[in-house]
Amino acid sequence: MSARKHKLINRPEDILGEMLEGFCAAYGDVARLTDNGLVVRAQPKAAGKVGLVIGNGSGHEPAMIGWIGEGLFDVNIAGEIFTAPGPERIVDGIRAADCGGGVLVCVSHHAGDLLNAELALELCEAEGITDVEMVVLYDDISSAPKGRESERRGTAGLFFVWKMLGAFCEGDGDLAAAKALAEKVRDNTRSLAMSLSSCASPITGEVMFEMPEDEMEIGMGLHGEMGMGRQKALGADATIDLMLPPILEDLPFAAGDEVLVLLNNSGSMTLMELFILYRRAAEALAEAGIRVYGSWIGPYATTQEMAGFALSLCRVDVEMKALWDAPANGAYMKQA
Amino acid sequence: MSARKHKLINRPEDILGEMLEGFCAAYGDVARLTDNGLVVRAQPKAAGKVGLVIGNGSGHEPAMIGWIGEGLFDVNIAGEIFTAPGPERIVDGIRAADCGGGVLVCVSHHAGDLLNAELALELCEAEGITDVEMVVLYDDISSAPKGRESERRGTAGLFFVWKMLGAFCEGDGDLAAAKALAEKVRDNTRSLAMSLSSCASPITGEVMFEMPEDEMEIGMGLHGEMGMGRQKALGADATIDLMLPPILEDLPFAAGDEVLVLLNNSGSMTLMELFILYRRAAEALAEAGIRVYGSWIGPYATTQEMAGFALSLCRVDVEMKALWDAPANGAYMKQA
Amino acid sequence: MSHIGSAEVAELIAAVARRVGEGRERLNRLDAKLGDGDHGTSISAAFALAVEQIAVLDQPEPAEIWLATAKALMNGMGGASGALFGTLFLKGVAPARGKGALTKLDVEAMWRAGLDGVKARGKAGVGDKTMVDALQPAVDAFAASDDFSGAWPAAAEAARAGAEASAAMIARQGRAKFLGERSIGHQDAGATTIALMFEAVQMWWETRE
Amino acid sequence: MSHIGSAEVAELIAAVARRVGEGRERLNRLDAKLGDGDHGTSISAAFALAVEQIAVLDQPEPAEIWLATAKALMNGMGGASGALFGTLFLKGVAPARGKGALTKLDVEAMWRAGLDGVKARGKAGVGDKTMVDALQPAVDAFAASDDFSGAWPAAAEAARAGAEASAAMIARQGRAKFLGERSIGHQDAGATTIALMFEAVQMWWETRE
Ligand SMILES: Nc1ncnc2c1ncn2[C@@H]1O[C@H](COP(=O)(O)OP(=O)(O)O)[C@@H](O)[C@H]1O
Ligand SMILES: Nc1ncnc2c1ncn2[C@@H]1O[C@H](COP(=O)(O)OP(=O)(O)O)[C@@H](O)[C@H]1O
Ligand SMILES: [Mg+2]
Ligand SMILES: [Mg+2]
Ligand SMILES: [Mg+2]
Ligand SMILES: [Mg+2]
Repeated sequence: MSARKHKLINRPEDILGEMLEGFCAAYGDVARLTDNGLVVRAQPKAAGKVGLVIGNGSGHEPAMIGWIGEGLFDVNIAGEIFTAPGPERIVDGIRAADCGGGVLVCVSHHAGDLLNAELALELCEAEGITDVEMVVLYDDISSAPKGRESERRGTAGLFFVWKMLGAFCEGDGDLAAAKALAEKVRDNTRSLAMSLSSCASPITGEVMFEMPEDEMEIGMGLHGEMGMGRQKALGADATIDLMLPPILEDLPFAAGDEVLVLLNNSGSMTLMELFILYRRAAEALAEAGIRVYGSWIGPYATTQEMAGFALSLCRVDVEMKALWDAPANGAYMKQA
Repeated sequence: MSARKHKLINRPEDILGEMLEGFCAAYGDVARLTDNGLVVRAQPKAAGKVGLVIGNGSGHEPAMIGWIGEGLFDVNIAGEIFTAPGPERIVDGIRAADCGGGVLVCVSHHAGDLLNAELALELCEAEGITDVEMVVLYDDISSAPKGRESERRGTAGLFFVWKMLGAFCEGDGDLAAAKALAEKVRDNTRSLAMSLSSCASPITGEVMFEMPEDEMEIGMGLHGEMGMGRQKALGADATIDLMLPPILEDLPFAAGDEVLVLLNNSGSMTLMELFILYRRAAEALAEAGIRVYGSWIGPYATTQEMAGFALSLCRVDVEMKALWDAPANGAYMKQA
Repeated sequence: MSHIGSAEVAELIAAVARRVGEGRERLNRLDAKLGDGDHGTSISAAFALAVEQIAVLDQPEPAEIWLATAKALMNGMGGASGALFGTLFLKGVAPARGKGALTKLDVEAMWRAGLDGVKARGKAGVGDKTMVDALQPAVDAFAASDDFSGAWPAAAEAARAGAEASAAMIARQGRAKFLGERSIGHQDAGATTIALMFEAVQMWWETRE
Repeated sequence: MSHIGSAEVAELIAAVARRVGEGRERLNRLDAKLGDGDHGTSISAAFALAVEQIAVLDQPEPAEIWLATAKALMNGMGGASGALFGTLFLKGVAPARGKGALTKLDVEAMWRAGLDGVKARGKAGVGDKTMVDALQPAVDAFAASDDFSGAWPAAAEAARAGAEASAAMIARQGRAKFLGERSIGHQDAGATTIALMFEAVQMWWETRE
């Protein structure tokens, strides 16, 4: 199955800048584009709070520009398509996020994001910028076995971290507490993704990988990285029955647990399909005695127009539920 | 370019029921599935208000189940994929929406929706159900020329009607006033859609129409109906420059007007592309002296995984802006 | 036979349901050329539903069988075609009301009322590439014959010819209208269903006689 | 020549930028097999940026040219490869600091520090199918020769052989690692860039001598 190669862009080299301009023109009440290309909150948070910043490759919209706003991130440093921004831009972002309570640099674990954040922190040290911490986040069970969690990739389930951490950093917690909270949410979150199709790179105009019609890949990464292997494409219930058990076993999630559920659309999956998939997931969770506290179904972290989805679960306690329910006002994440 | 034919469903004949079950399981705080297959508000509105109901074919999710909730619709009667529900189900929906202030049946203008609503109103009359009105809504400038607006199709731009009408019907206006408001919004709304790809029917598993790679159709309907014809696929700015002028001329929108802008994702368009498209639209509107009051970019009314978008404009006055800004709480339309 | 009673009317609907069911894939393929490819699936399911709902009627009059068919088509099928095929039967209910057995003139009045209803509701005339292109000639041919034995074959033949003629037309109603000239060369699915309907009735009539 | 000064170091970077620019499409094609197909585009753009930024330096030392190159690669390229190619040059700054002209031993120390930095940051060793597979043999070959005239060709030849050898390896770092055994048979793009770099320097050296 061939992917759509023609993208509605102008020149590949202008994608990043034009996309950020368009986004900020549309959502100026929430987010603002700075002269040095950062997307920052239209209304900065109060002095003394912990600033939250993340750098990441683009091409995953609404992630992460869509999560800039009250109760969410302060600053997003968007890199080129599928490419982490370099260290100097991250330092710019750290400066912009600083409102006196220190800055937490979030890293969704991929080599580029991690290496550039490390370099940025070295630069900060060299320039005497203190009170900066980095937290490395991951959730994808397909990318490394149990016991080697810290080698795993960061994928759509980090959504739970962003939401709760964002809410936390509206409060009076300090930098160390914010980092601990992020790690707590991460350590209670597990995800697994699949895809039925490839997608085209808007830079090269070429299909990113081959995916034969009627096959699917379980464990697909956010940039089309291969996972646990190909197999014949299944129906909705069978797909959930294949993907949910390894997620449950990994944490493990157990009877009596309360969870949040995310079904992330990686691009061109229809909501029609996602609702049918959710139906079986909810049924299977109920069978396992696991209570669903809340659910989100939609495109949160996409891989261009790839036809796939990720199933993410986050086990929550009282603290996490309160953070989950707290208000948020990003362009693509609104909660009253 | 071939479309993805494998959908993550179980059996085609179970799509509608399973999709509604999954949706209502995920969003039980907002919407509820009745025993007779209607999607209704979890919390009914106060007695004496005008009830709002719409029937439509499915396959366009989040439309219309995603707009059930406070400040939006009371009842959605979802038909089979791309097929309007029959008259008896619409009558069920009218009964469910009735809370004493009469019921307005909204019709997004397509033959099936209109004919079945007409039949339903005849049934209501025969059964002595009074205080029911129908309003026929359309916005697609490609489907009939200026002067024959009432022959046009209803497409993504009706989103503006749903939002403002929903807010209106939370207030004390009566049925006639609600209908008049719906017509006012409709008469200030114009849309034009395009697509770069076809999509597959989840019922037949076949591609719905052929679309050669590197071509695009301007004036594409919500079910893949052909519009003003094929041409070579253009870049983002050139596409907006082709589509915006006929929209502006049609109403016409003029310097000094204030408008709402919707860029509707028909399925597998990326947000990256939509932001780049929006950038040019915003620029061109500014050049024309038209002020943007608010913008929405995302999937509101989809055509399965079709790679296209609609550009919709709605001219607003003080009353409409207030209704636009009013709170709403549908699963896929939240406003504080 | 100069009259048909409830048993015959029920058999007639059952014969139609079988024939349309056999034509399911062909109708889907025709609809795929001009529409969304589901006509065979939905019309055959709706007629099957009609047969089921007729079976549970308690000693029905012909009019009640016609009404049950109308409702099954409208509510079981949905869409414009459900409304139109439903209307075809719904409008035939009034002329049959109160009659235990139907003469050829009764049935003629039922078809005529149905045809008028379809045209009024759907705004399609002959030449617009819809079910009307088979239905109108069929009803006219039925009317032009003196008795059932002449009327059924004449209607079947006229419906078949009308359906075939639709291939050369430009669609002006239904989903296909947006195809414009690109609709030329494909036979209309709804017209083909009408042809199958009358063909089924004629075959059923032959085995009865 | 037993020393190279700032002018030569700037020429060297310019030669690399030209050669990598010529290899752009080839590098993209290689990266398309194992990664996301952008390596040629981004590395050539980053080296072009380095040349621009070197041009505006005011009477730079070799160390400053090396630093400008590091920054252009890190910030102009981004991603893991930007960090790693950046590190290759960044770590070479310290051994060069304060020196107006560089001996062969100076340059050897710069490459060695760069190699060590890349390995420490990227956690890849020889055999993991990355730039290290070309870089390590190149640095070793450079060290094993007594002077520039022996070292440059030896390094170029070793880098080329290392890059070619990467084809047979299973990727254990970078995007390609998720391909596992499916990565066998394709030469690594980053290693190829290293080979092009040393080839360019050798060719530049030959025209200088
Ligand atoms: N306005 C109309 N008047 C008469 N017949 C119509 C009209 N619109 C559609 N039809 C008939 O309906 C048929 C399509 O039926 P079907 O495929 O079941 O509906 P849909 O187009 O909603 O999928 C067409 O082949 C045509 O004969
Ligand atoms: N951990 C690592 N150590 C050394 N080299 C690496 C590592 N990861 C990636 N590389 C190199 O980077 C190259 C890919 O570069 P490039 O395509 O520019 O980056 P990206 O994969 O982010 O698109 C690979 O061919 C490999 O040589
Ligand atoms: Mg890349
Ligand atoms: Mg249909
Ligand atoms: Mg059809
Ligand atoms: Mg690459």
